[in-house]
Amino acid sequence: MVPVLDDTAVTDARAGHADARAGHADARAAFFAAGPDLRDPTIPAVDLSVRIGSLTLRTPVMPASGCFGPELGALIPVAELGATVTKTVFGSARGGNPVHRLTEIPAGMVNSVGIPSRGPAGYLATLHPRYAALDAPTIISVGGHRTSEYAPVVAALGEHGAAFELNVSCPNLDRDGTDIGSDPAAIREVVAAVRLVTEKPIIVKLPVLVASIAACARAAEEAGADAVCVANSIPAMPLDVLTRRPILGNVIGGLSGPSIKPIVLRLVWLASRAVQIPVIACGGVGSVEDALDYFSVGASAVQVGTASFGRPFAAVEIVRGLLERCLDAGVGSIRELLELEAAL
Amino acid sequence: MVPVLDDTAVTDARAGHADARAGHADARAAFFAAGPDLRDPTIPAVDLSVRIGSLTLRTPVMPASGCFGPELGALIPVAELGATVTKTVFGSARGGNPVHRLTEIPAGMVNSVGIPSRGPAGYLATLHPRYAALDAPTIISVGGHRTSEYAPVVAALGEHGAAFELNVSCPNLDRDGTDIGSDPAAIREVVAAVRLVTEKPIIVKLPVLVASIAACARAAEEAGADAVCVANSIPAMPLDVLTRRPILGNVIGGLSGPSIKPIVLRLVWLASRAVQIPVIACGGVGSVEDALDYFSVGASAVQVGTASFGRPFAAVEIVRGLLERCLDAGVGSIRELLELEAAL
Amino acid sequence: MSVRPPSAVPRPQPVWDDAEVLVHEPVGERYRRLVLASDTIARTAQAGQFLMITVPPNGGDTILLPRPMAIHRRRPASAARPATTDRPASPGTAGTIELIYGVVGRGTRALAMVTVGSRLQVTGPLGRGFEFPPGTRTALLIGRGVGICGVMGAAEDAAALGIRTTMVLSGQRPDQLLGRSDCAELGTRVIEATDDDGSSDLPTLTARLLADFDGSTAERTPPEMVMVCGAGVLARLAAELGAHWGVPVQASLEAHMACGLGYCHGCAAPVQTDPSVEGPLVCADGPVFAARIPID
Amino acid sequence: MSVRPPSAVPRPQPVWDDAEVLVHEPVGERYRRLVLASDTIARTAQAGQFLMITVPPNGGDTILLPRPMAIHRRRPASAARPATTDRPASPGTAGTIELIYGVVGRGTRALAMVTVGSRLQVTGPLGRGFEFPPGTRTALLIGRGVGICGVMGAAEDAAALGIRTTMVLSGQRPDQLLGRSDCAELGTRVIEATDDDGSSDLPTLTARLLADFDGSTAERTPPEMVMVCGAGVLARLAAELGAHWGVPVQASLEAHMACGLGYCHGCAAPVQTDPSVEGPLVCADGPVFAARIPID
Ligand SMILES: Cc1cc2nc3c(=O)[nH]c(=O)nc-3n(C[C@H](O)[C@H](O)[C@H](O)COP(=O)(O)OP(=O)(O)OC[C@H]3O[C@@H](n4cnc5c(N)ncnc54)[C@H](O)[C@@H]3O)c2cc1C
Ligand SMILES: Cc1cc2nc3c(=O)[nH]c(=O)nc-3n(C[C@H](O)[C@H](O)[C@H](O)COP(=O)(O)OP(=O)(O)OC[C@H]3O[C@@H](n4cnc5c(N)ncnc54)[C@H](O)[C@@H]3O)c2cc1C
Ligand SMILES: Cc1cc2nc3c(=O)[nH]c(=O)nc-3n(C[C@H](O)[C@H](O)[C@H](O)COP(=O)(O)O)c2cc1C
Ligand SMILES: Cc1cc2nc3c(=O)[nH]c(=O)nc-3n(C[C@H](O)[C@H](O)[C@H](O)COP(=O)(O)O)c2cc1C
Ligand code: FES
Ligand code: FES
Repeated sequence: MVPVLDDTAVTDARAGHADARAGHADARAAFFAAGPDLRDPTIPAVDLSVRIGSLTLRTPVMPASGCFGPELGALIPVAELGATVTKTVFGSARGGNPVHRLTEIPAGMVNSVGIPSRGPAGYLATLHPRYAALDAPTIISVGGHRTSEYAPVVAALGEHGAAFELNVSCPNLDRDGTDIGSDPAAIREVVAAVRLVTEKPIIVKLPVLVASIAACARAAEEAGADAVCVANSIPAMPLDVLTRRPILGNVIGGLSGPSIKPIVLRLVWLASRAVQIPVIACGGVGSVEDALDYFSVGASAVQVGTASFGRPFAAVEIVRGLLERCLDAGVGSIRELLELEAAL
Repeated sequence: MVPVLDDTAVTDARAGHADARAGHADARAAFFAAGPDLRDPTIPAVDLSVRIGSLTLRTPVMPASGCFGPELGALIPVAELGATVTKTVFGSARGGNPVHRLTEIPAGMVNSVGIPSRGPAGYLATLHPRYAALDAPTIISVGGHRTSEYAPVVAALGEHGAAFELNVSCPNLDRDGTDIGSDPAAIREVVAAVRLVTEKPIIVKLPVLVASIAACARAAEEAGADAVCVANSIPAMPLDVLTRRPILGNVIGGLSGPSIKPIVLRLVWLASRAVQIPVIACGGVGSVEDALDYFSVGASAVQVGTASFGRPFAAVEIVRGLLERCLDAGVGSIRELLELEAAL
Repeated sequence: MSVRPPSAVPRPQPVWDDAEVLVHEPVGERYRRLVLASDTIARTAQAGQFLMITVPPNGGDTILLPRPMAIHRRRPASAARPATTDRPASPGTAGTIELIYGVVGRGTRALAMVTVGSRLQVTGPLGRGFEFPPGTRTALLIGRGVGICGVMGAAEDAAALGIRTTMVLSGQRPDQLLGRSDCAELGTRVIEATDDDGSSDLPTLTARLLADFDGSTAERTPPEMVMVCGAGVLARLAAELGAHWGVPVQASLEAHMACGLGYCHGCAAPVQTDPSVEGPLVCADGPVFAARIPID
Repeated sequence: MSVRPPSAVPRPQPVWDDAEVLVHEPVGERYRRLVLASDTIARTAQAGQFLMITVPPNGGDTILLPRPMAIHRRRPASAARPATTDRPASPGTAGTIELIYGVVGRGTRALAMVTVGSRLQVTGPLGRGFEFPPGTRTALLIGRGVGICGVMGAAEDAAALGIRTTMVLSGQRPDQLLGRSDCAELGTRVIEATDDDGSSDLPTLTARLLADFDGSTAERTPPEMVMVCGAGVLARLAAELGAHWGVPVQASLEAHMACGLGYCHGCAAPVQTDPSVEGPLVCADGPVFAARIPID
């Protein structure tokens, strides 16, 4: 081939040192290109897949609800994730909470977005097609303020999505406003009703502030859930350091990020011992080490929330890190990797 | 007076620059000397006192249970505190948990001391006299693993101590091992039984992992408690970053320190709105700002736990800071100070 | 305040990039200038768009959320810059973007520690920026403090499009005003308004601008467009002037943000009328909105 | 391992102090030396006692729990030092304590940032240290790594009391051995035992010490006391030698600590026999215990 002095090269020569970079693609493009082809037969067999009921996920890493949008499809190779998870969809339209809706505090963030929603019809009309266009199964998160509100939403979403995640960290307006998910009986009602309207996998996402996570996880399992997700953000009340007034318009928001990890680790450990169905860990996962910590206490998959805001590629990095660890150790699965580690 | 060239001066002159310090008292002694005399009539009337049932505390700052010992009497001016609080006393002797019993993680510590106890008789024989010798009322913390176990301990402690703090963050062995304090009915039983055996103030110290802190606080109030303390440490499971094994001998421990403050702030706010009795805040208090944050959401007093280990004088510094703030603002109480702040 | 009707100009696809820090220096006492090498963003960013900057850990302190920052100046490397641009590229700055920020809290304090030669992760260009309707000939731009960075891109576009602009630079003291040299470079007329001499005072400034533009010479016809960055007093000023002159007003807003892309719903603007309908998202529907009513 | 019977010597009252950092420098590749001005502690500390050091924040990273550290050397300023002490005070070091520590985790990493001239908050002297029963004439001291700091105070006391001591300095490599110059200053005979040449290997070292002390000359009679710092292999060695020679063994242990004063119960030693009785507290009943059985 004859080298051609193209336009870019001319510009480079003219415009000084910074232009040396102009020819390079952005780091995002390089990240896309660096991804492993999980179907490449020359890669030794590492099986990262995980089953959630009838659904098999390619990899055990997915975003946390509310911390992902189809917008990310252009920024990260979504195909490397096990699934995408939507923001929670409610039965009726909701506007969400007043400003401020989020803030950062040391080792965590607190959000009181309040789950704005356009209802199932709005979701199907505007958001779902964009999720469906991504190369990963869509787990649709569903919420409600009465145990009776979940099944109609799932029914309305009908054949769309690959699985449903029931966000039961919502105040139960039929009772005293405590979370539906803090009451095993309410969890049972929700799951049993949803089970009647769908054969797709049901994941129940439990809250942190419960008397017994084991009892809540067992209630979900007994009522027919295919997995539990442990856990949601922890209700908290950040104050402005100067004015001492609540920062959030809603006064209270959910604390997420690194500072909740030791708390959620215990919950995942307890839940894993209480049920046979897979436990999906969610709370402060930002690195492959965090993921392995959760796998080591019994999780089958992890969700990445807060970490994605600062590092949109965090979840993909975790997938790649898991793969690399397995390849380096010469093992075929995360279980084997952990057994090897434990034997050291 | 004729100046006398004493021994110290001779030594100073001989032994080089470091000796210039030898004549100085240690910082502890200076701290003692710097304390305000709260009874000094020339100090404008600032009333920091707080009533817990029939007991009036000089100041609204006290240590958290397990984070104070009579050993501190020589290190800090205990007289400036509102009270001392003992480590929890159980009905029977307990050895506590295996090593490691504590570790530090970012923005918090996790302990699984497991509350070793020599029972009420052991407490009265060895520890209580040393508490009684301190110039502050002793609040005796009492624990149990059945709702029936608290009243006998309080009865056995009889006339000793100025008040009782009921630590209900203990697994209920009569039920499924969830905390007594996560069940309003169990709280009611405990408090009602203790009420029968003492007329001294009863403080109920509630756990964090409850479905409704308001319901728990109300249960305590209705059963006759004089105050609630919100809250205890949050169960967590720290893993060793290298080995991924649990750090604590007991696997699970209680997370305390700065990282739990936004979580406990919300609980104190909710509890303060739910009950008329005073709410004592406990969780991540280490500075006068932390204390004022809690006062601003409704607390009447604060307890200082984790912060005292690194800064044994933290609680006393908070008392002095509160006094100074009031004096600077020319107000007579913390309530007035906060009103002034809020008006800005 | 409302979302403007869709524009004919498509929005650039945001990317994230590990951009080299070329310049990082104080600007006066209160601000810092950051020049980053990112031709992709310099080339595609539209006036008034912003970045999300991932702040590196400051010692042991990890900053989780990226911080939104306006793109103060775009200096694309290649000829692929807007066809109308004919200003000379200063050597060594081509392929770069410039930001100016104030150190206000944990995140910006940590950002201030970043050293020249290191790399900063940025995502952008983001949001919907300022747009001049085709045929616009004159515009009034208004900025205060770091808000001046929010409208400087509009001054750049105006210069490239041959639109005559006046920029109100507002701040506490004259020595704290940003953007003087940028306006000089871009040929933007400047009106300074500061707190210390009362010239930024709302009635005073309004009267001055009205007198300035409602004069009788051709030079002094009212602007065909008002663009402002920031809520509060200046946005009210812009809205009042726009109403007085009967010209459209575009206002850039701020909000606490997590994703900057439109999916976290952290940044909804506080203009909900119906509690079941969310306000527009500052990051995706804005940060620039059509301002019809004064905003507080 | 057990708590020794009460001693006739009363324990000093601990204080906390804001001690000026006089020296803070690397010692070899792995350790750092810290000399603090605190005459109160230098004057009162007993051999084998320790301090709790409050570690200042490292950038944005706050260290909550103080870190326990042995007092490697005590250099009181005034004549109020133990009457038997007649070694000369090196000028400029009087009224000081010296610590040596390894950087292992968050706390010691932050400690390593402390600058000379700043002040460190320390609480001490704490715990029950090494004690020579009256009339002791000879002792064998054993330390490994920073554990050498745990027994150096006993070497100081021995020098002051005229007790003849031999100290085993153990470590991975000869260039990592601490305490050589201290032993030279104190007139303590040194036996080096390192991993690289196998001389720290348990059977090898045991044989060497037995040969060394069980020789026939008067110089070589068995020591009347064995003192060791650290659990594990060396404590086992000390216990075996003590049993062989029929002399008492004192061993200094470590534990995770919060208060260092005896009230938080974080540091109970893992020697519970009865589940209803707590093991002794390393901070208050120890760190030095009577070792009767080998400890793992
Ligand atoms: C579209 C847009 C463009 C911006 N452009 C600039 C600019 O060019 N120069 C500049 O100096 N500043 C700009 N800001 C404001 C800048 O983002 C904040 O000053 C910064 O986030 C403060 O972070 P902090 O950690 O230092 O402050 P902290 O108060 O400690 O932050 C706590 C939390 O609140 C958020 N927050 C606090 N103040 C603001 C604010 N004013 N706007 C948004 N979030 C806030 C932070 O992001 C963080 O999540 C812009 C904001 C937006 C939304
Ligand atoms: C009585 C006593 C005397 C000591 N003397 C010395 C000395 O002279 N020189 C020296 O280098 N080290 C000494 N140590 C050990 C020293 O305290 C630890 O190395 C230090 O606490 C580690 O802190 P980190 O934050 O760097 O490590 P990390 O592992 O990050 O600490 C996490 C937590 O575990 C605790 N921890 C970890 N390792 C130890 C340990 N070995 N002992 C006690 N707590 C630990 C820490 O205090 C902290 O609470 C002594 C320990 C004790 C109990
Ligand atoms: C901005 C934001 C929005 C969220 N929205 C939802 C939601 O709609 N539904 C839900 O179940 N959880 C929601 N969550 C909680 C997260 O899914 C996740 O459970 C929590 O953030 C803990 O994980 P992390 O520590 O990795 O962030 C949201 C969290 C954040 C930060
Ligand atoms: C070492 C340690 C021991 C504790 N022991 C007790 C106890 O015996 N009884 C109790 O009610 N709480 C105990 N606590 C909990 C504290 O009293 C307090 O509720 C908790 O630490 C939160 O406060 P903080 O963040 O200020 O530390 C203990 C905490 C620590 C750190
Ligand atoms: S910042 Fe996430 S939606 Fe705007
Ligand atoms: S460290 Fe607190 S009791 Fe020993």
